[in-house]
Amino acid sequence: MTLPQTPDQHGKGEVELAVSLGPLRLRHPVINASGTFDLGEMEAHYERDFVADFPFSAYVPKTVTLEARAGNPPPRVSETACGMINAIGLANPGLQSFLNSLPALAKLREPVIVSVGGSQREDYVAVVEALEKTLDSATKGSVPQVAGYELNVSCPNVRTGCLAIGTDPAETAALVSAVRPLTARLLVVKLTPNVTDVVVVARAAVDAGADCLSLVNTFRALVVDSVTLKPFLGNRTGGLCGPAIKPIALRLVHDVAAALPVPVIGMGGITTGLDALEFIACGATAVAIGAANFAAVDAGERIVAELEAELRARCLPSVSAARGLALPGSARSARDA
Amino acid sequence: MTLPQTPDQHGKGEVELAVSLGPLRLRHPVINASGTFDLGEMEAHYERDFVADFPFSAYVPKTVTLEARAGNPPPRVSETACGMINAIGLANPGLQSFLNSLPALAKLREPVIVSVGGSQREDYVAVVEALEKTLDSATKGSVPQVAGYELNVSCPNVRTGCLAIGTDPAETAALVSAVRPLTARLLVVKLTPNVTDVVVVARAAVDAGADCLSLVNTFRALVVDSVTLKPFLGNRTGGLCGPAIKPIALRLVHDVAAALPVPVIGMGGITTGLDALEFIACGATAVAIGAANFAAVDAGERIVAELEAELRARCLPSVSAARGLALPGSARSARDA
Amino acid sequence: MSAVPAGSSMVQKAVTVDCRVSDVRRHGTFAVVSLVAPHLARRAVAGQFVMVAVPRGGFVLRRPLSVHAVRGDSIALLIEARGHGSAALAAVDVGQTLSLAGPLGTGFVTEGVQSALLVGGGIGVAPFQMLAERLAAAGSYVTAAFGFRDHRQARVAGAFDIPQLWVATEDGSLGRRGTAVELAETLAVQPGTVVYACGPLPMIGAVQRWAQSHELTGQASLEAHMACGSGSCHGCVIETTAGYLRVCSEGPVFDLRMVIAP
Amino acid sequence: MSAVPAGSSMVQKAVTVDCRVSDVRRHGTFAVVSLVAPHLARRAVAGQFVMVAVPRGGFVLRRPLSVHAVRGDSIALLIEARGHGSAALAAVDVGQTLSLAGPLGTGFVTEGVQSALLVGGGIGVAPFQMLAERLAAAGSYVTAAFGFRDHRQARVAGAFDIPQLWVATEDGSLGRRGTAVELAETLAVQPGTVVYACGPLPMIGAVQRWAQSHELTGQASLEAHMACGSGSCHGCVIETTAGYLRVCSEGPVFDLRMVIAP
Ligand SMILES: Cc1cc2nc3c(=O)[nH]c(=O)nc-3n(C[C@H](O)[C@H](O)[C@H](O)COP(=O)(O)OP(=O)(O)OC[C@H]3O[C@@H](n4cnc5c(N)ncnc54)[C@H](O)[C@@H]3O)c2cc1C
Ligand SMILES: Cc1cc2nc3c(=O)[nH]c(=O)nc-3n(C[C@H](O)[C@H](O)[C@H](O)COP(=O)(O)OP(=O)(O)OC[C@H]3O[C@@H](n4cnc5c(N)ncnc54)[C@H](O)[C@@H]3O)c2cc1C
Ligand SMILES: Cc1cc2nc3c(=O)[nH]c(=O)nc-3n(C[C@H](O)[C@H](O)[C@H](O)COP(=O)(O)O)c2cc1C
Ligand SMILES: Cc1cc2nc3c(=O)[nH]c(=O)nc-3n(C[C@H](O)[C@H](O)[C@H](O)COP(=O)(O)O)c2cc1C
Ligand code: FES
Ligand code: FES
Repeated sequence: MTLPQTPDQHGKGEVELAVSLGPLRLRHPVINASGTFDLGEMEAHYERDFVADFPFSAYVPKTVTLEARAGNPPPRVSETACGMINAIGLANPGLQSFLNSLPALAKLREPVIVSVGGSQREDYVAVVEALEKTLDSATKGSVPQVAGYELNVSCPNVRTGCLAIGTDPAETAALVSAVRPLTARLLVVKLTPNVTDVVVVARAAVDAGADCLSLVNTFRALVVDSVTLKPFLGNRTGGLCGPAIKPIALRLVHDVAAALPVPVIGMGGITTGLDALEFIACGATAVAIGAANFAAVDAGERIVAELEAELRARCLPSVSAARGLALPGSARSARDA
Repeated sequence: MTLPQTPDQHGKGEVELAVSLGPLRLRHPVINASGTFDLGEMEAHYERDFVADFPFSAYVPKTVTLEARAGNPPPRVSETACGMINAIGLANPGLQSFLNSLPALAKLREPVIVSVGGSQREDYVAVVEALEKTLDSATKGSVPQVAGYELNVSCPNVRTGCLAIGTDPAETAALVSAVRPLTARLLVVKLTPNVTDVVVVARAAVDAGADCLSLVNTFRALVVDSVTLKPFLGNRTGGLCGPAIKPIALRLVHDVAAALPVPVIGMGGITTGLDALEFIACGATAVAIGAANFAAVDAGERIVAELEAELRARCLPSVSAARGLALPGSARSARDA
Repeated sequence: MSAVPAGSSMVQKAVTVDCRVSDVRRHGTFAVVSLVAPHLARRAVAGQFVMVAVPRGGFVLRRPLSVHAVRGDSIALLIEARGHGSAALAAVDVGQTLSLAGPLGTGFVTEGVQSALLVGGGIGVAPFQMLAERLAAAGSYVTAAFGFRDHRQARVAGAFDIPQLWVATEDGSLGRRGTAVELAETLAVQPGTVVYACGPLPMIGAVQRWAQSHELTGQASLEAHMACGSGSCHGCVIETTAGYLRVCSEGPVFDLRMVIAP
Repeated sequence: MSAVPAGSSMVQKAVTVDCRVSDVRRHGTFAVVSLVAPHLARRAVAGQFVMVAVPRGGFVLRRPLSVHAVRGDSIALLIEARGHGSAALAAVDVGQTLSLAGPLGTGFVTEGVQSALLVGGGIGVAPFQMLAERLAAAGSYVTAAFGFRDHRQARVAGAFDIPQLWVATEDGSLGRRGTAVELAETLAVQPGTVVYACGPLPMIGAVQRWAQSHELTGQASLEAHMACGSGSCHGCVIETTAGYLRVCSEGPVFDLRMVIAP
């Protein structure tokens, strides 16, 4: 891990952190992963003004479903070796409550990417339609800048839909085809790692009109209660995330970025700027921070600062210069920079 | 994790550790995972007499292929968060050399399960045929007790065959059908976790005549070289194992054991007796120790001792009494014991 | 989700601070860890908790720990080594630094309480030192009934300085034989006494039934596995009469009647 | 695999032992860690290594470290904090215990060497203290040429006690400017001198070319990532003229001519 320590040779000049997710310009590549950073709650609990001083370059709220969902029975989370497992079950107050909360986000300077979930195609369609209608009719400044949607077809913790869609290329394509005509905004599809070949599903999504892919969602997993020897989580199984899964997530991002021409949002176990850089080297345009937000409320800005330092230490002038260095076609190496 | 500390109530009486893998009786449920414990090398390097004092209840040598394989270019291993990645590429001296090495194992009191790999069906067939012939014609005591075969259709580190077989239920069935008539010995199929639905492949193997299933092999993964930002391993990708993957492996073992009537050998990140017990609760009849052998040469016997202590602490009289407690049908809990 | 804040509403917002361990006292498997944390000492309400980073590799989540006591610029945590994380936390030494986020959660309501009965089991007793002091300072008459498994676990009582503190053990190896609730039963309880309960869910259930039969109101502090500790993840819910509520933000202190216990 | 043992064949078999840290000396980013390990002290041959468990959570593999020196019942390890694992190892304190497995691997051949030249770069110099002593004890005349990046890295030379020790730095900030090989070039080397090389692969390549041009034979100790450290896993191979060979068991010491270096 030792880089040449010659501070005189680098450290000079600006490092360009801005990236483009299709038409969407982000001031840096680090966004939050859905379900792991609730802006309203962070504002309510912490002294810091997270709206005025938002650490991420885009805000992805918790997945919204048409109806309110109470979620799965507890326990819902547990720690594992270098990871954590959750079975929240898409607990959320539902579409109407989300629409009501939009004005509270109006002051946010960063774009919002709305994560949408559901048990069936029609649910996703209903949520996107309702949002489009609300946004179109809203007076300027009364709602945040909603830049796009992330279709969550990969939550392993709900019994119907979601993962059943995301593991099936045809279902995924049908969903994207249904949503695509409803909006001109950025359409992201969030992929599951629980498949034999992620590229098949990714390609189906892109062919059906997705602008961007995000991955990975969590890995279906199980924790045994050490006292009773029964499944520990109320939902029996849950989804594994955190540093434990990073090597698998990197491989999946690498495979998708190598195969498809759309921008990729990479995630899975990122806790440092170097982790973020690794995803970028594997072809990610942006990266998302999930479980690391639980370990530290300032994870976002720390990772951005570290990423900048890592680029600087390698004499890489921009995030783009690092992008894809680990992909099959790339002859370049960070050593040449 | 706190169990009632009332040493007076338990700790008495014998705990039955023996288990049956079909016709094969094992003195305890802990075996080694292929490729992680080479008996000849352990004997050569360590003072201890591993043949006379073998820690596992069965010996699974490194996967044998028809021809010798040099393996993948280095680097081949790297550590990850609570895990490790390898891309050995089934480096092994080939069938003939394996046959020559059999007499050296003759003194081993424990049964041997020969792990067989290959790029195509015919390779597996040739290896099993040759072994059957050699074993049938060997004079008693001149070879070890070969109790069965483990068909490795799940190595992610070879370009052809193997994983391509194991991710395809039809290919898996065809392979098992081809090997089944050749031997009366225990036929184990080692499954890959890199599939959308492991039960589909598992069922194909069982329907085609497999006696037993073992899982998991490693997860396809990638490590980025932090200096060059290129893939670190010589083979670009490798297979992730170790504690990091344990929750996913438990879920897969749980799913297979719940769906199919054959015994399962569970593995993936086991480093303690409690880990082993968790796999048994998820339906495993035996468990295999992989990467933990690297952390400590005495991992095997420590895990057996810990497993016994964990059973005792829960007043469970035998391994069988713990088996399947976490499966859907099981109403019992270790608390009732 | 219709959030029904049942405990004292959050007065002060949380911060993340690195705090120096200034003192460690061990009582059996428990450790009282004092930390220099002026900010938290000023802000915390009894019953609130801090999310503490485990000072060892391999851990990804912080652990919620109640504020056990406030002493000038310092706060004390009372930690029982239960699993790997708490074992690492209970093993810290003077001079080390821990990262704390807090204060978080609702606290106990202590205003206008004439007589208070604190019923705790096992590590559940942790917040009661601070609670007893705050209640006493507000003029309440405070009695505490602590229940433990055995004399070994009961050693944690040594970490407390509450004048009217009674102890029971299930095996009778120290104090009265029985549970915390059975112990409470033996105490003369004035009408209007407010019951404060903290411990495993079955114990809370027993307190709930006992309080109801004596027509006493009460507050219960609950435990749950947490990820964020601040309302983001919905990981820490428990079942209440108002549906699933988050222990970290709608709790940990709930109206005793809301709790659904086995 | 046709194993061609190139270094001294393993004389004694390995054991796993818990060893107490009896002394730690720090030289810049390097630490010399002494451990009470009578068994290893008796058995180890210069050039052999031990597999050391990282004394912190989250690590699954041991780290290979050369035996730097033997002093009575103790052995010393010279550790550079490079990645997370070595950083944790270099941070140990006196009184802590480390788990060591060893001695492992082939050692350097020291018999019948009249004159020896030790060429090392960076942390590659670690085994040379023990080697120099064993050579000297066997009657060899020993010269050492160490190359470092800069004066900071060169501080590790302070951990050595070799009479004829020359140091170069690439930036000239300490000793001669240049590489270890360029430094060796300036030394008067007798015919028949045996070259011992240890360091990064490109440096080994340079030593190889230089030795060849001077018609000197030599031995090189190589590095590789290891999992088992004892031949089981085939994880640590390097490319040699005899194909892939395992650094842990066919090495780490190889005939200098066998190494295929860039
Ligand atoms: C609001 C609040 C305040 C708290 N205050 C205190 C306090 O002041 N002092 C204190 O010592 N503790 C307190 N706790 C509890 C404390 O946070 C946990 O006990 C601590 O996190 C234990 O974590 P661990 O890492 O040691 O154990 P883990 O390994 O995480 O397990 C801890 C406990 O969790 C349960 N658990 C986790 N995983 C499993 C599993 N697979 N099977 C079965 N059980 C499992 C078990 O009960 C186990 O004992 C509090 C908790 C909450 C919610
Ligand atoms: C036979 C032998 C003897 C040795 N003797 C010594 C000794 O005496 N003293 C000593 O200090 N060291 C010695 N080493 C090296 C030592 O084992 C390693 O430097 C040490 O394991 C570093 O591990 P780490 O955990 O700090 O770093 P890791 O985090 O494992 O990385 C260590 C090094 O590995 C490489 N690396 C690992 N992963 C990556 C990645 N993703 N990208 C890029 N590079 C990577 C880099 O070179 C990095 O500096 C020896 C090695 C061998 C094989
Ligand atoms: C508690 C929790 C809740 C989550 N909720 C959602 C969600 O609502 N929608 C979604 O798309 N992903 C959800 N995820 C998955 C994360 O967005 C992310 O894909 C995953 O955690 C991997 O990233 P990480 O390893 O950085 O956590 C959730 C993850 C966690 C831990
Ligand atoms: C270095 C290494 C080599 C392996 N070689 C083989 C092999 O030859 N055949 C095989 O079936 N599995 C092989 N495996 C996989 C293991 O047998 C096991 O399935 C996997 O490591 C998961 O278990 P663990 O987490 O306990 O290591 C290998 C694993 C490692 C780490
Ligand atoms: S712990 Fe995240 S909501 Fe309570
Ligand atoms: S490290 Fe396993 S063979 Fe060398």
